[in-house]
Amino acid sequence: MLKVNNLTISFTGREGIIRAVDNVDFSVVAGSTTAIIGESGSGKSVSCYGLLGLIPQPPGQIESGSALFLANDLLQLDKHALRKIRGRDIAMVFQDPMTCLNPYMRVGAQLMEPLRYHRGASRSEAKRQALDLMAEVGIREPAITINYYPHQFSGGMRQRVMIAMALINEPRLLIADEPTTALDVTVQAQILKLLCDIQAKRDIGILIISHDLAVVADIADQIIVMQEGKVVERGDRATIFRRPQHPYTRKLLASIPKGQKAPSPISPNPLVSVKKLCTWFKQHNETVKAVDDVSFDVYRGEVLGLVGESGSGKSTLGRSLLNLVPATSGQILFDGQDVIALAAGDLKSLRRRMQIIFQDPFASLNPRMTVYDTLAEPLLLHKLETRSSVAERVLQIMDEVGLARHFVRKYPHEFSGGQRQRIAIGRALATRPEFIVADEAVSALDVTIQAQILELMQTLAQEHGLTMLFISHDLAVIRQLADRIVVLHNGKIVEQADTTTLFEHPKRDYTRQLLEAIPGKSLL
Amino acid sequence: MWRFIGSRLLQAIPVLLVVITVTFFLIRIAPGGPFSSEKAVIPEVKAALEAQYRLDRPLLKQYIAYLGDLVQGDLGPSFKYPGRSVNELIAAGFPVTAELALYALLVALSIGVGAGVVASLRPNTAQDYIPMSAAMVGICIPSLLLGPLLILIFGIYLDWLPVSGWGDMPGDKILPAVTLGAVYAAYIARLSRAGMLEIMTQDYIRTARAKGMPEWRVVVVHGLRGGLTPVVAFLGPAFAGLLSGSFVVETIFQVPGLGRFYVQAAFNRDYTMILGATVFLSCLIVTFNLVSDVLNAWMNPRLRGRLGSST
Amino acid sequence: MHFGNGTEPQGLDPHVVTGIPEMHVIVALFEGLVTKNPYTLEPEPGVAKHWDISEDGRTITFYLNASAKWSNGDPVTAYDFVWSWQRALSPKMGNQYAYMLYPVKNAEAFATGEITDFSQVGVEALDAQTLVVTLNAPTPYFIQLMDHQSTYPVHRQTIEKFGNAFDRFTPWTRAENIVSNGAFRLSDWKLNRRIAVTKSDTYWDRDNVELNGIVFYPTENISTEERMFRVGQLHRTESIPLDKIPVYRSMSDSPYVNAPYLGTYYYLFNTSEPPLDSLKVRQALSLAIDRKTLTETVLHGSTLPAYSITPPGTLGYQPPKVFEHDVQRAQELLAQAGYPDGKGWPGLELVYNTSESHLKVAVALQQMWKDALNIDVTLANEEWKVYLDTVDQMNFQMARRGWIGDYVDPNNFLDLFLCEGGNNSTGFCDPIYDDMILQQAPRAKTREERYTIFREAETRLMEQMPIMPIYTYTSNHLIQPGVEGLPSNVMDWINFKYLSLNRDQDQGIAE
Amino acid sequence: MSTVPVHTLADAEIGSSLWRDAWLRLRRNRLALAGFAVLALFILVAILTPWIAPYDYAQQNLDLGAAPPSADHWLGTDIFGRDLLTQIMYGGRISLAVGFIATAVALIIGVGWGAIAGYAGGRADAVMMRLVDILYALPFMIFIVLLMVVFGRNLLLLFLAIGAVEWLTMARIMRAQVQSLRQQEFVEAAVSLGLSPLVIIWRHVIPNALGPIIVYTTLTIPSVMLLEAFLSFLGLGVQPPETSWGLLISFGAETMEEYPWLLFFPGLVLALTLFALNFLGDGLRDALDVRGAKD
Repeated sequence: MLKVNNLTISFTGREGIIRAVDNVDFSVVAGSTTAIIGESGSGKSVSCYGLLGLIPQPPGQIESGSALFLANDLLQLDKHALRKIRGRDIAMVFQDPMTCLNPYMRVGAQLMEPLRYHRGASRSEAKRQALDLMAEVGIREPAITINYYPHQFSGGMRQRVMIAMALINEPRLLIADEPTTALDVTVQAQILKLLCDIQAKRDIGILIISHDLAVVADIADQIIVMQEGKVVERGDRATIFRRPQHPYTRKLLASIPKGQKAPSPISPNPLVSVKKLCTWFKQHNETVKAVDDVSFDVYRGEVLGLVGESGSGKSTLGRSLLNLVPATSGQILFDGQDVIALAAGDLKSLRRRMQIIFQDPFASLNPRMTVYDTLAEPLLLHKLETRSSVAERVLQIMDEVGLARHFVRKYPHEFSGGQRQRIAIGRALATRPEFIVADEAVSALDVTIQAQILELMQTLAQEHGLTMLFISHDLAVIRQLADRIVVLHNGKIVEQADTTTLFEHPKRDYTRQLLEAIPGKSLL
Repeated sequence: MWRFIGSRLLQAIPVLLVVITVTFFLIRIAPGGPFSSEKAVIPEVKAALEAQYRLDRPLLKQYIAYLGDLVQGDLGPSFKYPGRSVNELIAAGFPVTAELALYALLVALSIGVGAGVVASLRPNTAQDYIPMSAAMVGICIPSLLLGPLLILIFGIYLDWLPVSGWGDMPGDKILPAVTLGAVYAAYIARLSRAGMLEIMTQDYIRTARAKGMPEWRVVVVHGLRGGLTPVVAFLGPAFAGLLSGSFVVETIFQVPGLGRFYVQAAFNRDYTMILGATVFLSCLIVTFNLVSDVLNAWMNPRLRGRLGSST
Repeated sequence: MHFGNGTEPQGLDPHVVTGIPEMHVIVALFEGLVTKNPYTLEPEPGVAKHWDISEDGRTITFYLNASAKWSNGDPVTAYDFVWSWQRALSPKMGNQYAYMLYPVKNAEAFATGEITDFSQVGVEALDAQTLVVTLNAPTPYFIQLMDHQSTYPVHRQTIEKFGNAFDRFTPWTRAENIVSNGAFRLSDWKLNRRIAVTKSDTYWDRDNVELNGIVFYPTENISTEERMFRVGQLHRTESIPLDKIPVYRSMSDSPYVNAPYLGTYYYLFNTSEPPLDSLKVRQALSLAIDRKTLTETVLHGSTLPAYSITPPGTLGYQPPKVFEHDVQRAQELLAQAGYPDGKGWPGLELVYNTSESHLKVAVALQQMWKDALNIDVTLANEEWKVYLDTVDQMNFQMARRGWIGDYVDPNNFLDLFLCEGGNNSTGFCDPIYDDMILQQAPRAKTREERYTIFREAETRLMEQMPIMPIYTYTSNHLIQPGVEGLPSNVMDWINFKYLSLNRDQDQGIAE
Repeated sequence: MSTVPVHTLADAEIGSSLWRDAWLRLRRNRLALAGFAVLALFILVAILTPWIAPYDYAQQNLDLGAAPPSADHWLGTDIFGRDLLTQIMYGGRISLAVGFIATAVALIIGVGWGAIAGYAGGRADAVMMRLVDILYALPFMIFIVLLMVVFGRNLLLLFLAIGAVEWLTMARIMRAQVQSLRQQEFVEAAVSLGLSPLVIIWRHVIPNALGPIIVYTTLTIPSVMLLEAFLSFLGLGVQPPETSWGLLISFGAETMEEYPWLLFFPGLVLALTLFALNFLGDGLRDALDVRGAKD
């Protein structure tokens, strides 16, 4: 149905011409799924956008290639003809359903728009179809929700809207670009299932793009692995997973989080003790109980995993522990001192001993400070180094977190996501803290990078004898790292057990659901 | 929503009270009184005048009396125009100024949004530079200069439009509106350009394109709404600014608006009129900032529910 | 007739308002006992058909025109005048022009509250058509005052209907309320926009009124008014930016009309403080400036050089000229005062209120002093009310000032500088001068004798130089061709009765 | 609140890097450099004016009057026969000083006030911003007249008066910026490091909020120059024979039909300043935006 040959796309930037896509071939057969796998920057998205004329030209430039779709070469079509195909015969689903839906338009209008525009459907006709389709993709009460704005939906529902919107013109080919990356694991599983169902029902071709082999393990027929703009390996699912040829493919497979941390001896005395903690917010004149009556201990030297889906209050809990978000009631004892009741001066000295690593390594670094500034700031603040000795210490930290020393004068934006997270880790470690809260510290990263960062954190935790609260929505990741796990749901603790027990004998339904949703179980 | 509006209005009360108090005493300290004139005033006459306007009482008593009247909506008699109350002067001037400001705002919006959007579509090309340079000049060319220039060109040399007046001759409202709107057109152009530039890189614009929407629809239906949010936020302060800043244009074009009354009052030390106009304009500014915030929230569905919690 | 009228009138109550724009409208709406011929400025009958002056000059009897009517049809009577004058003089009114009636016996005492019984004031209605006025002393210019707005009659019933008769702020002058007795009646008054008057059908001399109506436009901005005139929105304006004068003057069939005006522009010297306490310094300053160059270049000939406080030709009065432009003499005087070639000059500040022409004069003079005397004079402009305060409290060294005559008589200028003069503001006080003005001049038998005393007094004044006259005002008008009956006169007095529009030449100004 | 002295952090090595990098980037931006060159030239001329001006600025030639540009007077003369070029040169001394100093006053107060209000939030924010509202509402003219009466007239007062008005908008812009920055994780990270609020504002918030402030500043400077003319009419500001660009333009506007050069040349100089400032401001904003430098 779609056959792409010799596709080469380049971008003209300040550093000269960069070949983002280099001589790439792939095809999609009706009724089957082709997956393109690669890290960010591997050119996987660009090659798909290029087909549909969605890359800005300039700086982009399609140098060569052909893309036959239903007897038309997409690359030869003029803008107008291409636009007719977009949204009618080829539809797209994007990564982040929050930013990809127009926040200013009701979802109904957005759904109906392609139908009205491409097929000239009447308003009532379009609305009827939209309602049907919303029901089909599993949106409850479409008659009401059709008048909602995107922000009124949860992430998963939004992605269903996106899929409905893509399907509304009954396209022949659906391109899904990282359709589940921004979603919780349980939702991810549902969306993947939805895509499978639709394909079975409508017999359409799906081209799915992802950085995570585990995600596509259950649905892809054909897999294409891309690295630095080139296709390094291709083959059917079984071949790729069973007999990977290329080292890069093997690396991708190896990166899928699996295995479990070897149990380590745990000291009996807690470093952090949380007692009846409540953190409530006022919103819309209602009280949101983000953290509701939570009690647990973190023992010295252990890694405590905190798992929960978005909205479970896990991030608020992490921030409350460091007094970044004021707690409403309860006690947080850090080494015997109550963090909530401390005076500002004492708090400052305590802050040296407890640090946090955030999810988004871009947002958590001051964009206008170099690595040097970022790392030196805590050292000088807490008078751990003098101004003459600080430079040497900064370089040492960079060594520790695996950053080349010559990066010292660079700004965050000049680094990749993984490197940025290394800076953030370096900053957190600079004060030689005893306790670290890692809030979804690897969730924004590609799987390969995620694996590296997890390894780094594990190593550092051991070297420095750190106590860590590791927050994640991804049980597979937590299993790799944590000694014990706390499951949080709607601000309350659902279950709390050591890792082995939790995975093998989950007590609660909710925990079981989470375990079910771990992708790529077939691989394990 | 209503609670939000209510709390904002409640917050405005102390602001207004301070404004009134400070203004009241400020103008009394300022040199020159309402009755000083080039020909020396005989002391007896001056005393008689001051008695009629309660100026002979202690300042504090005057202040309390003023507040008392104010609560009843009475802004007092004008010093400069005997026989006219300040309420009456404001009632005469404000509709004109409001009309002028409204037209100016329309001019500013149509020129500003047009230029800003056009410029944003092809950034860093002539299509961007030319309207934006014009906007920059627009920001800095004072009405004092633009007004007479427009009059000379359109009123005198071309003889297309009247050189002054308001509602007396057809077309006499065009030049004042354009002159007053020009500065704001320039600001709006810059705001809408920046807003559109940001919005047009959003993911949902890509979605719209992926849906095969024609470019005009992408810009107008999907882009404009979000791209103009900063403009909407600016509208309240802008309208308030237009109302209180229309004096120069009103003078140049002989428009019988509130701005002229206000500035004349300041020059004449027409105490009650200065106070009355200040109070009135403050109320308007509070109102328009509020309207602008509500409008902004209304434009942005994500904010609609949140009005209750923000201040 | 479309009339450019400067600022918005404060009001239209003849006993309250003071400004020239107000006067223009009031003159169209009301009429006093006497009016003036705009060509000769000689008194002409107004409400009074004729009048007698007694032998001793202290009693004047006015005989009123029986056909003089208010705009509601009521006759204008002598009783109206008595009541109106009581109102004009009443302290509660705060009438700043009450002093116009001070020549009347006991008027001043009543106005200052010394007496409260108005019947003691020297005005009395013998019957509806006869008004007898008793004066303190013979006052030759008294008849002239009878066309001043503060002597105008107002309609008692109307005023009392809309409020307290002696309040300043009764709304009786609104278009829908007003009753007036002049050639026109108020038909429309939109604040800051226009005041329209239409020909009155009750006015006694209505057959001689040519205009159907007049529209007065208030405009603060002189450039705006000039532009309105240029595109034909106005028939007449007094607003001409200085630099436009040469342009208009050079036009063929020029609308520009320029004539002497009863006003003098001068600088006040604060004689109570150094360095201006020194007569020689004052003289040096005055002699050093070249008034002729100033008026011809900077002011484009719109004014005339002045060497005295009284404008020349005030009903035949010729002021003395005791000095002239003499740089050498000025330098000598300055050297004698202790500042040879400006050495040791302590500096001097000139205060003026913000205005384009004041600024230009000041800048030009500043440089003249620098060139001629090598002394620095700094300028300080002040906002109008601040300036008034400064001058009133004599909180200055040198200040700009102008005086426009209220009536055509040297007395109106010379009594400024009496020791107790409210507008003296110089610290100048000369008992002999006071005696000449207050005692000798009023007793003079003839006009010539009186003028001689004035001339002596003025010579005395200019020799002591508490002020430095700079120029004599002229009236500057732009008048569209086709407007007739608008002659120039030293009072810039308009009598709307005489006005007419020549339809042929009037190029289509929309009515 | 424990305050870390800023200087311990503003280590020459560390603190300078953003600014040094910005300067390096600025040097590569031609338009910005051109703007900078024009401003530098104007400032240089302004400083040297007493020595290089072709005429004495006060020297009149009343007989010459207003004359169009000629070989003797390159830009013509005003109605007093004074050389316009000289007037513009001397006017620049005043206007540039007023423009830059008054704007700097506004900048310091406005940025500080807005940043503190926005960062503190809650009640402090409400009170501080209501104060701004109040100052917005007061009759400006009366305020100026009073200032003059109380303090007399001098140039310093002029800077203060203008600064006192212009900082209000600066504060509002800054506050809006800070409010959105305050939510950012890197600010939270700074809190978790134990930095005091003032240091966080100074090191983490203000550098990231400078973009709109710089743009607004470049627009404020020319309008301040024009505002100076208005204040001069009220009596605060320069007195003749001294002059400023704002005054020259105001007077020029009065006679634009008769003596167009009296408006054209001062207007041209102001427009040049405006464009130079704008290019420099945009360049500075881009230079400080380290992120934009790469793509």
